[in-house]
Amino acid sequence: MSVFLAKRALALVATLLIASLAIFLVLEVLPGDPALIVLGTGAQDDTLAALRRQMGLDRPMLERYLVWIADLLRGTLGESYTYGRPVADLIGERVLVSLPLAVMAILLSTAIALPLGVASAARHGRLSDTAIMGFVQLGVAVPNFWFAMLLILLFAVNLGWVPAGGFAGWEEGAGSALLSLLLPAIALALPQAAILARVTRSSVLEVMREDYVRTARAKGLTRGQALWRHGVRNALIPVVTIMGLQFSFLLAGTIIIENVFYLPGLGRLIFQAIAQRDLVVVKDLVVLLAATVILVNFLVDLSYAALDPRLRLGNGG
Amino acid sequence: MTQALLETRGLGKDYLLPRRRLTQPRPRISALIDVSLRLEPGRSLGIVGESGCGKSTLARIATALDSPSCGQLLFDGEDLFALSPAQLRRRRRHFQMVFQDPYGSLDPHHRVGRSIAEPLRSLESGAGAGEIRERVAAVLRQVGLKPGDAQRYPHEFSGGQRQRIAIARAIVTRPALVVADEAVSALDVSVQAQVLNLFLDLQQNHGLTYLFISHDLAVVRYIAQEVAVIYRGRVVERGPTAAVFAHPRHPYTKSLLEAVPLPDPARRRRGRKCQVQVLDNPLKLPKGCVYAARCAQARDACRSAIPQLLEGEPGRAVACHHPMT
Amino acid sequence: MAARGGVMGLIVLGSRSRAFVIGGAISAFFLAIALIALVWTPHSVFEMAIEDRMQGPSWDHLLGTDQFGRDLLSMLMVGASNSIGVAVVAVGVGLAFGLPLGGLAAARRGWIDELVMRFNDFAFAFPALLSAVMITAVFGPGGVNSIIAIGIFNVPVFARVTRGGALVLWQREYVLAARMAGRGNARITLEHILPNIASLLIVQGTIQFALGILAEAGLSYLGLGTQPPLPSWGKMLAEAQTMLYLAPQLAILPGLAIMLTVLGLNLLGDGLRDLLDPRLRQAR
Amino acid sequence: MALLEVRDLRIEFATPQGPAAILDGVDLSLERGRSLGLVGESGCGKSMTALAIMGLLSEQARVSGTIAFDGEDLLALPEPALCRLRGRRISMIFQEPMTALNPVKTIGRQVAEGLHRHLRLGRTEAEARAARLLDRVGLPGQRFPLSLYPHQLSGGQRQRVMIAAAMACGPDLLIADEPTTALDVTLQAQVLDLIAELVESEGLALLLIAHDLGVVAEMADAVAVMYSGRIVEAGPATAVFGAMAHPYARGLFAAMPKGPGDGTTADRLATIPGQVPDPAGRPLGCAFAPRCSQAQDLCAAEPPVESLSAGHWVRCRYPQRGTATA
Repeated sequence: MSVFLAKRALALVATLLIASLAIFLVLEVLPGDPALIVLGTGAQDDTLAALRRQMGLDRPMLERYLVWIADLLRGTLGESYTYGRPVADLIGERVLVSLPLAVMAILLSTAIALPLGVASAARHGRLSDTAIMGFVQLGVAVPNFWFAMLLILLFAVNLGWVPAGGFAGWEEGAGSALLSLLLPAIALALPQAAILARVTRSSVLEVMREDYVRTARAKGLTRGQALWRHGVRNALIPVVTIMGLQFSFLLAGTIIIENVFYLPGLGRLIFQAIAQRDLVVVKDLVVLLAATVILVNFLVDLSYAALDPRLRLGNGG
Repeated sequence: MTQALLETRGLGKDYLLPRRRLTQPRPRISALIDVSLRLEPGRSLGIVGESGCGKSTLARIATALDSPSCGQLLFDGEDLFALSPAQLRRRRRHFQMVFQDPYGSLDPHHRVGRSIAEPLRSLESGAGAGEIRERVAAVLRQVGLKPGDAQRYPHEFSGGQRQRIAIARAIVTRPALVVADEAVSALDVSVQAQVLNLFLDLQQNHGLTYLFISHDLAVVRYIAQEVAVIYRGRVVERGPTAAVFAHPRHPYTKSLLEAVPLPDPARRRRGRKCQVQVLDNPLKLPKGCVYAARCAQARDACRSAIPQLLEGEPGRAVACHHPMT
Repeated sequence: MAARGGVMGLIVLGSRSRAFVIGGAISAFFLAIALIALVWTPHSVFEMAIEDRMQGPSWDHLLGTDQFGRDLLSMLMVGASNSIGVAVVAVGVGLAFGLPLGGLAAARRGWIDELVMRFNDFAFAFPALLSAVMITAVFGPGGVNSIIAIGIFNVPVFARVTRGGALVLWQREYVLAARMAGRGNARITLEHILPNIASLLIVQGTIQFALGILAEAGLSYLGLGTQPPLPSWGKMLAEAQTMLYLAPQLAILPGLAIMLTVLGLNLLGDGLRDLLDPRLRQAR
Repeated sequence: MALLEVRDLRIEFATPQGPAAILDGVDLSLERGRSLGLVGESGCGKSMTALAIMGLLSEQARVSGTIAFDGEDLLALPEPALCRLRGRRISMIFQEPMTALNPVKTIGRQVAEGLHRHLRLGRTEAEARAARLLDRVGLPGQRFPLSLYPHQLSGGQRQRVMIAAAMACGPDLLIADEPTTALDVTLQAQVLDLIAELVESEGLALLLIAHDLGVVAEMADAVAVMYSGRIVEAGPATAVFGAMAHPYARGLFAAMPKGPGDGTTADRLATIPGQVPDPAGRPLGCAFAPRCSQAQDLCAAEPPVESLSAGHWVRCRYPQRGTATA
């Protein structure tokens, strides 16, 4: 266990470093003069010089990178040029929208996908299996922002049950806040659920063909018992892998979905920062999102050890 | 003594395993320890032992697919691992290999003719297209297939036929030595008999030399004039097959032979005491004899000193402090 | 089998899989439309006619017009060639870099393998949208940039699939036999590994193709992809959203086009997987 | 009455070439406390026979005939009743000890599973029994605690765990499908000894399926030789091995390498020409006729069952006499 953990932890640190370096290179080195990008070519020389000083561009590159990393570790991020506020404050506000949205979407997609996938595998080849898989095929193919628009069209425009977009804030009460996050969460969750259901089904089918399931049946377990007691836990391993991968898609999805619903979350912040060429915000936000994805995948790796004793205990005699 | 076609001198192979704990060094597992064998031209040497004893590692080293950690491999008096890669490649046509799995040893996307011709094309650069075709046809006939079979794909053949094709590929460069690693283990008895007969025919007609590796003692006894018994990477006994099988001198050889079930209902298993499983720690070689932990005859000396492989009678050797007589 | 009988063999075999037939037909349909759009559309997509805006279907405009009076059918056709073009190039980029990386990692193992795998981990942290965000932040939005962003995302996917498939094959005895025949790593990869993982790559290719179309639509929707006045499906949806109360019908067709194309490609991939799966095409 | 009585068991699968009869009328009978060895080469249908008795064939299989276990026709029993029988009165062990155990469950739980299911034992009691069972199969508790996972054991040890799990509820019939094929020869001997000892001390009936005539000869009271979906010869082990009558059984025996086959003495192994027919295209009459050196025109008709001595019969028109030799 300790070796497995140490290896993964080392890989985690390495990946984080490479990712931050890549972001730094793309956003600070590749453009040549980031200040020029922020202000545009029409800017005056003294304004440019002032901004360069403020962004620390007059110092050597390596120093800038190290200072940035050190600041990130301390939690003090840069200052937004357009908002004139610390990026940390901006993120702090926006995460209150994006995080609940992501959590709702994950819970929703898992709650839909796992039972659907297992049920479909248990009824392999029958009509209900085919029907479920048909829905899944559609779900995988639907672009989430179009699905979001259809939801708006139906529930906001035609039925008027929920607002078409916007977010009143948590101060207005958790109920209305959650309500305005409901459609976005559904729009995010559906394609994810479809993919997850598909993986669950094929994973369960695969496990059901294993010898040890036949052994369980030979001990007198019914099909259902063999499936639940011996199939599901083994089948979960690939499912958890996909859930980890999906997390990065989920983050990407929030960028689009928050724009569809005009939600003041991180996704919308990054989008606006690009439109305003606010490189400081973009840099900090991208590194934060990438780090989250890397961290989640690290946790997924750890969860294998919980699911699979072969990783936890190493080989015996 | 005639010049040996294949000779190993003090061959050893260690593998490093992934570490278990951060503070420990990577565990080392010895697949082969001090293996010295010789094989004269036109003869067959059988290697027997249980799975994991190192016999497949020996096959890979004997065919220079893998390099040893120490020791020498002499082919026709020449140390193969002292050669440059290009020189080694030129020697390859003289020794070839037949693998275990008749379904895995042929590329499913290549026609049989192409698979058989691969060593020819690669190792005998002088051979033209016409010559290659003729030699593939000839070698197919030698293994009991039709020249037209060269145009077909592996999946069109049965397991036994595929093994014939694998043999054809191994002999197409007219090698002196063929290494067969469990070459008949995956076959049913009746098919296995056909393939074993083919091995014998080819040896008679072409003077082939075999290094025949198998877990099946009956097969080795049938095909090999000489045999070496390997236990946990060490040769514990070697000698002429008939003599070793008739009068095993190492307790391990004896227990192997006794374990083989025979088609004779008179040998019923009744009232035999069920043995407690003996554990070998694969990572920790014992200080003394490798077999001491499982040996009924083991005494103190066996646990402290490693028995050397000593030649008692000519051609027979046993590594045991208390060999059986 | 399929891999050897070429296209004709595949078609004959294909009749055994319903998913393959349906998916192939849908994919072929959209591909044909994309190709036609390269040379001909009913109307020019740049031609605006305010007096004709938001019309229903007519003989002149089979699918009606948008809020600027542009012909919807023509825009959808150009959108198809745009989407498919981006996805093809992105898959190409992924294959061009991912295949050699994965093949090398499997053939050499050791530190090269470790390096490729670390690179993969790192690249997975940047889904197409995030890398597109970075690229557009620096270079500005545009079609080429979105291709690069989606392509970068495809590299680790193909590297992983290639490596995984190749690692299994390197353990096969026919590869050992090729080494016995004195073949080097490069030759073995070309002659024995690649033909045997081709089916894996084809299946993954159709999946990435579909994902590419979805990603391109998303980027265009955000305004980070294809730039106006060139129409694209994502862009059309973004414009339709502003008119959702007035003309909801504008939001239907581009979305359907995306969904059908992706559905077709996914079905095609599933069908191919069934047909090429060695467990299902038992030789005897 | 025999404990197990199989009559005219047929199993068909639909294939693109039409229905293929994997089993084409199999008859078996096994008394309480006796052992029967079912021997044949791969694809002859011996494993299918075992799975049919267990009721674990895939849903696509069409099964007919009768499988009477203790007087009850298993083929007529509903699934819940079969579940109560499996693991309780009929147990089975499989060929691959590496895959037949669940890698994410401890060996203790896997041995105790049947005790929970059938005997409704509580956790502590079931664990105590599991420990005793493991001790019984040669895995003493000090070195093999219940908390081990299968990957921490060797192949032979895993097969012992499988046997312990199969013995858990004290079954009447143990079906062992190639239980030692995946094991080395010394381990094979140990596991066979273990099975033989358990069969004797518990008085259970053993249906042993093997491809190795040697294993069957050393383990079974009675032998049945299968070829292409049918039993071609059966009888007491001593009678069958003493005077094999079916040309296929003789061919199988002769093909076993038994002595040195020195190239110089040209002591070639006898072989059976040709290949096993595909179940979908099996010839009419005797399925072995196309490969049989004794075959004559009449073999194209259904071969008669001929009784040779007490309990020893052969399905052949021209049975061989005398002892079989290589």
